[in-house]
Amino acid sequence: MDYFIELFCSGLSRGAIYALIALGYTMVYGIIGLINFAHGEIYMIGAFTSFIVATVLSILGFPLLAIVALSGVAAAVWASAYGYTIEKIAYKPLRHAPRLSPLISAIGMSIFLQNYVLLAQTSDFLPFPELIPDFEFMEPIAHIVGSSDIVIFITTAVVMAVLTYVIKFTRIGKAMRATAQDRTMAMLVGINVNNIISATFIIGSALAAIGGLLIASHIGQINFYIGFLAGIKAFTAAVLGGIGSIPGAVLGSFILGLTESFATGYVSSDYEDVFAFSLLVLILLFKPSGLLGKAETQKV
Amino acid sequence: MFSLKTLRTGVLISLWFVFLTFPLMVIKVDPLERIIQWRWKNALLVGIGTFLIYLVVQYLNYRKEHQPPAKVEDTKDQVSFIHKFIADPIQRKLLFGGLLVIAAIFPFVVSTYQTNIMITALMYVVLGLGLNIVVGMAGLLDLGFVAFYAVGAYSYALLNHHFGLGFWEVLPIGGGLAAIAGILLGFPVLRLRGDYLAIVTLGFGEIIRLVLENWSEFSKGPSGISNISRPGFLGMELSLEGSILYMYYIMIAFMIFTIFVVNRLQDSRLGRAWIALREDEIACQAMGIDKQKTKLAAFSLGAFWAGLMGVIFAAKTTFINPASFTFLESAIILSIVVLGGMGSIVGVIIGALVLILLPEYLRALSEYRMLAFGAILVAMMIFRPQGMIATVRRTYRFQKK
Amino acid sequence: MLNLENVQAGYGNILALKNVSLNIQEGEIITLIGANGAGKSTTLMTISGVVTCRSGKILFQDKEIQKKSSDDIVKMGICQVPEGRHIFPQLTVKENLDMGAFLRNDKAEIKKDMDYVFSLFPILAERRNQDGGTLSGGEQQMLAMSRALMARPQLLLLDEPSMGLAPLVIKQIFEIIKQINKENNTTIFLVEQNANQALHIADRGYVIENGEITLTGPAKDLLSNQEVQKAYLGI
Amino acid sequence: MKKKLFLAAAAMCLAISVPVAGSAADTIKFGVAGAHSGDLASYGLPTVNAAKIVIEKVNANGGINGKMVELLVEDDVCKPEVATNTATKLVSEGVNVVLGHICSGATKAALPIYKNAGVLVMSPSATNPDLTQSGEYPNFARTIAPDDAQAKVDVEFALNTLGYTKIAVVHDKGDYGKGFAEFAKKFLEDSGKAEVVLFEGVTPGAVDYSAIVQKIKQSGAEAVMFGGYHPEASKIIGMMRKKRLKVDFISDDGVKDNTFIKVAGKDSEGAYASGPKDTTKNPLSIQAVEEHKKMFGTDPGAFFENAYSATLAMLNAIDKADSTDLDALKKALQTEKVDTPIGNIYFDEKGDAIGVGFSVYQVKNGEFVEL
Repeated sequence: MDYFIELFCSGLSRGAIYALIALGYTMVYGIIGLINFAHGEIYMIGAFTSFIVATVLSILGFPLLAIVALSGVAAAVWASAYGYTIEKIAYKPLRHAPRLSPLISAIGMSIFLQNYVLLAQTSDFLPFPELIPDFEFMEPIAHIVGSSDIVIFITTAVVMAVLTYVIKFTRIGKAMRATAQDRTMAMLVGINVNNIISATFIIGSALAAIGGLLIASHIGQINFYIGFLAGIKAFTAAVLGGIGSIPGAVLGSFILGLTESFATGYVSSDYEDVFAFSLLVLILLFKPSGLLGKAETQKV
Repeated sequence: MFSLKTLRTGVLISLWFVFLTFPLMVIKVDPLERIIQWRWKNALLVGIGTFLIYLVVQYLNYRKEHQPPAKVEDTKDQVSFIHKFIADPIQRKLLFGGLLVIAAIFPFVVSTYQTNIMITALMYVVLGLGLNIVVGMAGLLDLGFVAFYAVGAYSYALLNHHFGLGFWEVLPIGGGLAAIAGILLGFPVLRLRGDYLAIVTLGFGEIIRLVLENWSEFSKGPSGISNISRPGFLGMELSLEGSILYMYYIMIAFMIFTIFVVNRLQDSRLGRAWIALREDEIACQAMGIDKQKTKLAAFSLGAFWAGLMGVIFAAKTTFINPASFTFLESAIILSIVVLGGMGSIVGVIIGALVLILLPEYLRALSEYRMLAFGAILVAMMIFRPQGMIATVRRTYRFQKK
Repeated sequence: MLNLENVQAGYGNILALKNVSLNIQEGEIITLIGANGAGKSTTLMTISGVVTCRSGKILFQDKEIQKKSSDDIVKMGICQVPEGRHIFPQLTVKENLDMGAFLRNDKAEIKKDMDYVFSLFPILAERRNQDGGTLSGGEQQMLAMSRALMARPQLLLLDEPSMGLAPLVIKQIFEIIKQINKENNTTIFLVEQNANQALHIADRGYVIENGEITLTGPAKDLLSNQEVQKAYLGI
Repeated sequence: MKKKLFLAAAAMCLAISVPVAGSAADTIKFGVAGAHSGDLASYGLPTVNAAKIVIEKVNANGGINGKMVELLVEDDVCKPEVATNTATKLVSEGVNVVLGHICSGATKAALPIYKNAGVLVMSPSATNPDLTQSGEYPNFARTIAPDDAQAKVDVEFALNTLGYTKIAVVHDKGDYGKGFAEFAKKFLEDSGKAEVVLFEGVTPGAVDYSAIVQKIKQSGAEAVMFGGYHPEASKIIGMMRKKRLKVDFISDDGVKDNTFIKVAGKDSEGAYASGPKDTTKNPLSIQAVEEHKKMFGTDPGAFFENAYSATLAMLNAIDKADSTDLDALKKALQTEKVDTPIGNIYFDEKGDAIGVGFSVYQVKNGEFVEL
């Protein structure tokens, strides 16, 4: 039973990690219908920025709390700036292009950003400063759940609650939903669609950056390539839950995380990804738009 | 040409990029030695570089806008130069004849290295044409095409390793197995549309690779299979140069065969069914097209070509391991199809030659080549989203008597 | 109030509006009639700034608007109910109406306007918490018009409000168009294939063919024009 | 028209091929191949640096037998299919000897091409046993010991010195890591002294390893033997410490890298890793590291010393044989001992370096200490 709980907890923490990245995917997909392959790279850039800022601050002798706050803000600011710029350069000119063109552009952008960070910084793995210290009160259960797991989990929960509130009740959230559902009509009621799309990229990127900071601190290292696998997994999770749906992305992430964890624990970690992808295929077989996705209604 | 306002925007944009790249380009830290390196020169370079790129883009836009206003009336007849050129039967024969001669003597004029990379490029031409059936014609976005390539490659490697079967014997087997894999994948995913299909095919590609990686008893795992025989010529063993030459001609023949088949397919009942399916599934079903069979046919035919190329790939490198069949490979093949121009045969050929030869010739840039590759993909899509050679829709003209 | 001067616009290589000039005075109901694909909807989309105007001028209250973005145009008081309604399917009726008032900040006034449209279309009040996508065609049309009214437009562009609706509903809709025009002094630019109905409520009309205005005049004259009768009224 | 087109094409082809044919053989062409871009670049780039340092020094001293050494650097991204192109390119350019490739897979794919051209290849890092033991690649040598030798050292250490009876073997599913792990498992089982309680691969680059750590704990292993590279090793060991799992960690040469200690920090304390015998006190090694710091301003990366030594060994062989002929070079490699940062080495007939052995290290106070 202990073993089950341990695996369950690692599944949850893995799921929470995926969720932070998957939210950005799902928001961008929801609004412009694009699989933003560069999203994993935004996450990586967020992690790298927080690494640089945190290290500089710690060398300059700032206290831990200030380091965490400042590096988090810096990561979010710069990742958002990258997200905003990427949208303007690589996707905006392609809004009326054939459907696959933005996808290729996104793949190109992803390759470009990886190599940009490789050249601007280093190909080596770098130790990420430990921004989440071990909490004293966690010690009795530290063998099951670590402090960083808890922090990641709480962050994901808070982020999801705030995001749901924003999307449901605020002006910008309503504008986002309207733009996602009918872009032309959104323009006709006076929504500046370009600004809304930019805002979506900015919010999604900021979330990815926060994710980058937490995850890098959790596993203690970064390099320029960490975005790739994390991106693909988060994307899988987003599709699993029904891409375009925010609760769906979170649900999909937890299901994916738990599946991987239990597959590792009870079968073999050799095939953890095989399990993850098979689960995806299986779920889509029965629910072709994902768990919480809205079925595409077809007009005949 | 450049107004003051353009210049001011240019300065602002370059300042934005200086800000954007600031942490990554300027600061470099060593967390253990606790050293901070400030590379201010990079900020300057980014600023100037962005400004120059901005001016170039503005200049290009300016030229585009100030061209004599496009003859709007007859733009429908505006077809790319290549298509116009091919349309004339004599010119077409001349062109194809010329290309064939160039292809035939190519290996004698250039070094073995050039021939070798040309073989790779030709393989990607065929792969691109195969994927074009699935993506371009039938409109099914497949992000795991490389799985079928892997099936072909491992068929040859394993059959050769265990049973000593030769290249020509395995070629049809490899293609067949890949086609079967295509059908197996096709069945469950027929109901899915668009991006859901894309992610499932991506997953399928990863599953195949992971199984090959982990099931060591079957596939020798990550260490791969080495010493795969090169194709023999009438039972003779060839030297390395000879065999590269031989491979080259096999690939030329293959490419011609593929072009021929794909071309015929396009005009066949099946080809039209695919195109119709791509445009409107429901209308298609209403017209009595069997959606299932048509989609499966697209998957299996595309996979068949990937399987054949897989066999050739294994024979060419003589060593394969699962690392050659990653998602990036699928992405590159897809890029070939889209970059060249979806559904266009000429486009796919040019796309493959550009995308495969480009990184090879960019070797001079060494570590910057993947950076350049990514940038070129983005730039190509921005400036020519329909691909280098857009498909020409068949047009029928109403003749007034 | 609104002047189009030699407007050209189109999609890609196709020029849908070759040369369109027309003008609308304040308080009028103007109708634009024409066959399928003549360029009616493109005219409206160009006014709204969704389709770019390639040459010519569009003047609204003597200000050039052809270069402005669509949200700025809405801000100036031009609102459109596009063809096919374009309800936000996953927003509730109330949220759809809120979207109509997207650019406004005066909460009390918005509330008043909402009550006003509910009085125009009582059925919407009943369904206020239902998703827009679940409404019937007629209800969607009502919702679309109400949504446009929520912006308090000076000029309301209506694109085929009668399309696909039952005759009784059509009648009701046209009544309300007249009512809106009278009660709020809202200028209305009505695009219709149902030329008969449209010309009956309009003050003046334009006929568009192949992207060019071919005929114009008071609605009554057009109704009695033989060409119009033959081509659009089925007489 | 046709003729013109053809002539133009022919001229173009010639233009491409001319520089290749045109370069005369008055320099020694020293090829360096490996991953210089992509996710494995950190294993390939130090080799390029090593070659640059040595060759600059040699050329400054007047070259070898009056000939200057020319460096040809080519990227293979560690992919077999690219490696064949890389190899063909180097051969076309008339390369005399090649330092590389980095990954065993790419090396295997490239070797037949070099073999055909009679080019000597020496890898600083390709450890797959087949490369030398199969006898299929007579033109291959390496300055690193093969996986099986390494696994043997680790297993013996775990059994005899540490006396463990329950060991979990974990790998990174990669060519190198899984190869090592399979040998380790085989030796452990053959010894009859210990039980392999777990044999599994982890996914490199995964965001979290807590599930596998829980599984290790569940298996009751006293030690984890890990085959793979340092990024995964530091993640696993970090996660083990986070989950308060106190079992020993034994690993391979891919982990015996200072980056491991840097990245894993205090978690790495007490971990064991096998690596080439300690040469850090070797003056040549100290000198090599100093040279790297001077030229590039940073500490050298993975396989730097092996690459440095391989460069020295090959250049020495060319010098002694006064030729770049494969047979002469092989003979020189087998007979002429050479002083390198990894010791005074020569090569056996199969191409493995003699004098390169493994010892086990432990991290003590942030440094690898030979045991």
